[in-house]
Amino acid sequence: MAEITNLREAVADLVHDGDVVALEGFTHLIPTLAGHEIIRQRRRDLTLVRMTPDLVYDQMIGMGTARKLVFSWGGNPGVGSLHRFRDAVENGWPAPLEVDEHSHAGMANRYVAGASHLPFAVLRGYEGSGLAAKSETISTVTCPFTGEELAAVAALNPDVTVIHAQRADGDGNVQLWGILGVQKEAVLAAKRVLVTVEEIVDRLDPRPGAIVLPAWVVTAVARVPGGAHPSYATGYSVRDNAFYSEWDTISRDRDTFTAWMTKHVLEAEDATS
Amino acid sequence: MAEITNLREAVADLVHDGDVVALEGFTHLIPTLAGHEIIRQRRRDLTLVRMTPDLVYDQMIGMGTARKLVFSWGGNPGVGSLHRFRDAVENGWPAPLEVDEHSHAGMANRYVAGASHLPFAVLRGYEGSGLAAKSETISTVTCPFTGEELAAVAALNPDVTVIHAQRADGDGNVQLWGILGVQKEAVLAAKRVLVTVEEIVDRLDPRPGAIVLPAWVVTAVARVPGGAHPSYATGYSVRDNAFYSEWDTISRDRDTFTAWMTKHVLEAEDATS
Amino acid sequence: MSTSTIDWTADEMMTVASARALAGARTCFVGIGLPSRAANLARLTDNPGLVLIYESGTLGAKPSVLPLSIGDGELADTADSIVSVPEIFNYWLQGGRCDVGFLGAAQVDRFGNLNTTSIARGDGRPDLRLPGAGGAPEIAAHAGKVLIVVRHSDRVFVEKLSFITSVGFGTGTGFRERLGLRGAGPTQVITDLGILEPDPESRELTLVAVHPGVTVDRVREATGWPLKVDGDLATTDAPTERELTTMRELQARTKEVHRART
Amino acid sequence: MSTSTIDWTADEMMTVASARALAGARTCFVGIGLPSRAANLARLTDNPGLVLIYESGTLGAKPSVLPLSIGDGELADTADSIVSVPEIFNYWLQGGRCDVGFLGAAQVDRFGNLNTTSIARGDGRPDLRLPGAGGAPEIAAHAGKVLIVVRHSDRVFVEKLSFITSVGFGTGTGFRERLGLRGAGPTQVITDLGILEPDPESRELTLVAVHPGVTVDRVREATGWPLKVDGDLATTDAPTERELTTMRELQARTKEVHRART
Repeated sequence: MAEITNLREAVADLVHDGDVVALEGFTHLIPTLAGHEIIRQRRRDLTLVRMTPDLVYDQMIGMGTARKLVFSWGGNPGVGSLHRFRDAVENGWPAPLEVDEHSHAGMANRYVAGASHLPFAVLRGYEGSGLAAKSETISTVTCPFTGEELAAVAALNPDVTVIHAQRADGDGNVQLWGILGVQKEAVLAAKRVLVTVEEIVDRLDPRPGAIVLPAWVVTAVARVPGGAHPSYATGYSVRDNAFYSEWDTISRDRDTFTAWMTKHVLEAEDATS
Repeated sequence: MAEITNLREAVADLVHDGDVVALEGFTHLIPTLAGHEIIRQRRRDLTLVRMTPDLVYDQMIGMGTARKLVFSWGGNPGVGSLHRFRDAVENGWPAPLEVDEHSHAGMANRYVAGASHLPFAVLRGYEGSGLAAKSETISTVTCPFTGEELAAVAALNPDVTVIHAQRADGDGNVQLWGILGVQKEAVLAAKRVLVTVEEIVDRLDPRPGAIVLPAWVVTAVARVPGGAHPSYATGYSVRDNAFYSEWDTISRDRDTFTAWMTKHVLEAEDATS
Repeated sequence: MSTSTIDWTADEMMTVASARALAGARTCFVGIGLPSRAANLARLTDNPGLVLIYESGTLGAKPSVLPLSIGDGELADTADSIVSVPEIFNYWLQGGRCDVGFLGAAQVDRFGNLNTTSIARGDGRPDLRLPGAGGAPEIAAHAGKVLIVVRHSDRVFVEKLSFITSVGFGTGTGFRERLGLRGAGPTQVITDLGILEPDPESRELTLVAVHPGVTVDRVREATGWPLKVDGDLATTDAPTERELTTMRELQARTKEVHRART
Repeated sequence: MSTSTIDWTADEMMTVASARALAGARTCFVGIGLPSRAANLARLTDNPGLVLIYESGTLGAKPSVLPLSIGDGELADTADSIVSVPEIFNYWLQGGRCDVGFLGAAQVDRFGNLNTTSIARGDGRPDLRLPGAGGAPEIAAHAGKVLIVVRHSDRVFVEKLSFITSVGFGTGTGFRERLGLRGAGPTQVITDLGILEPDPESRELTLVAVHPGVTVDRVREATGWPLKVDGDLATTDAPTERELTTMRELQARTKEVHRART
């Protein structure tokens, strides 16, 4: 059953140096503050996994948390580049960043295979794309019925998956709604699961479009209101589009970035502990 | 876009002799009255597909509608045997019935492959079971990453899928909730789709646990209140458990069965046209 | 346990023993019928936190009456979450989220293999057609362990299955390992006469307990192969009053609700 | 069409031409940015029934303002249905439910292949890192047809891609057929200068229309390979007043809402 704890202890317990860590959330419900706590606790050599690495991964990469990135689209949505990600890949700053690069369809199916305890998933994908030749987690498989050749992608099973959700109850059952992305698969594929939530309630009232992740597939729940900012939590906040634009300026320069991170992350109180 | 029509015309248009037809519904929302209309219209040589053939398939088989059954569990839930199914398999009455027999996991994944436009699906299944040797739609595939051998099942793509749902709007968007079974997959795997509904409403209010099938994946919608009986439609009816028990008596004997079907199906008015 | 002063039937003893076998389990993938009755009794007695998973996609169902089908409204209405049938099999069963799989069967052999497909009747008569596999082959393979509950007779406990629908220990030692199966296989077969467990070495089902009043000879007569008996043969504790009362109330509620609804 | 008497920009012409290209389409799998702007303009003008599908899982989104990200709340709030990301790619895109895929790109070659991964800069400088593939490789493969919208320059329209992220017509005739791709591939590339279409035989992108006031030479200068020009070169109809007004109102609403929210 899920333990109700605080973010600092949850990260200390569940995220270790060298782990394969997925902070998932497709534009919506991105667990930003959990990423900040991982930075504050100076985790190193993480393999960061995520379909759409955005600001929080730019921050983690720029702060030297990651050794490798497994992803399918790494940009600042609606704005442009992730400058820290680019700097790491192009110039090895602050450290070289290995990449394993996929399409969205490939990444999504890698999580599906992981959640299904299968070693791989089959899709029609990567046809004619240069991606297949670049990745050891893309291969092919032949249909035993038709003889067709299809793409195969290796299962993803993170050591830890972290997601942000709207609510949990006191037992640690988690409820989320709105755009759900690949969170359920990322949770069920993981060995350990940390969920940050906007609030903890007595009872999870049924809601249209909501799913419930039972407490027994969640390792720890921490209350972190606003934990998705500048992403959002439907019913609690709206996307801070202005901050996504500002990030372009903050992150473009190494010193500006470092100063901002020092002030806003390293020296920030963990509001939740 | 879905055409709003009546059951008689929909079956006349969409279900043809020799078709592969799936009437899906996992205990809940079984499209019984659509099956009766198929019987009344004297369709022949159908390949009937369904995870859990129950009373309506017993009726269709007993009335000589089917040439073949593709399934994973063919019983009267909570009661016992399907006598018409057994009589067809054991004694060839009223006609021999070919079977392609799977496990639930295999059937579910066959629909998933069909909905995904893949020729097959991978699962860990049928290990040590005699089923694999009996079916041409079960094979194996080797993981290109780990070398593990896994089960493969051939995709299912029915000519027609028929489901029963709670509601549709005037455009033919369909809403269903409660136990959803494999209906979404069966719909998306099919070439043509008929949905019978309890009611047609102006607007599909969001509801907890509900999914919406957009009108553009549905061929025809027909209003058939009570169309799932003796199965049920959450929010509209409860399961008629007594009828499931009665069916055991009705169906045990060929003559009793035929008399019942003549009176209650062949000579019944199509209440919906 | 305080033994009940009231009478009980062999079927009741079987259900009580089955419910007890779920002590400590967190999640149970439940078949309809006897398994569902036992799992709900466990939830209402010693294992209130037991999560029931039905193949209709209901996670954490807490029915107040026994469902007659695997997809009764009662299961959906009381579930923590309802997921699709592909999801329940792929993410939750195959994904390794079910500690216990609870199955019935028409035939069981000495290695806990199950037949629910067809039974040879001989004399040129056609095979008797059974409902088929349902979820059982993958429950038998993937659940952390498997419990089997069946009424004891030599028509059920047979020397050789007419068909292997779901695998137990196959041909014995090492069989599951060679197939790479994740789950531990059938750890107990609970009947109306006693309890069988696989021998740790040979994996052959062995009588480890008889229910009160049942003799070993009676169990042997009802078993279609020469049944091995454990050296430390136990006698099952009789149902307690609480177990009996809870079970009977559950069944009375079930009967009443199902009568009222139809 | 009645030509507008008000001025318009090349970017506006591009968006209007892109929206017109969606006439008759039922479902469109939409990339964020220029494709999303054009698809929403189509929905607000000539194709009100157009179903917009975003890779965040929103089916039938009807945003009143343009989303800034692929997963804005506005898309979820106005969708007919929200499905998971695995589902949107497996059942809806790969399943063949998207008539049109609408893409942008950093580089396009003469066969409509797209690069969104990285760009070689030469001089020993490291490759310029782009965001990557996202949904594009499978949109390019599976959508019934693909529309591409990009601003025209010889940095975009290049002789040779630094990397093939998403395939158009590969090396030309027969390439898609050999790969067994379901979709027809890029049927139009719409830019701020004109419209290119694949030659029916060679599949090489050919200039079939220039926007009002644009010369062929100007398009050639902005294209990194010797551009072929169709014998029946057309001139695009200028934006109508309705198209311009609708687009500008949409953008004004967008600006206002996004300012108000932050």
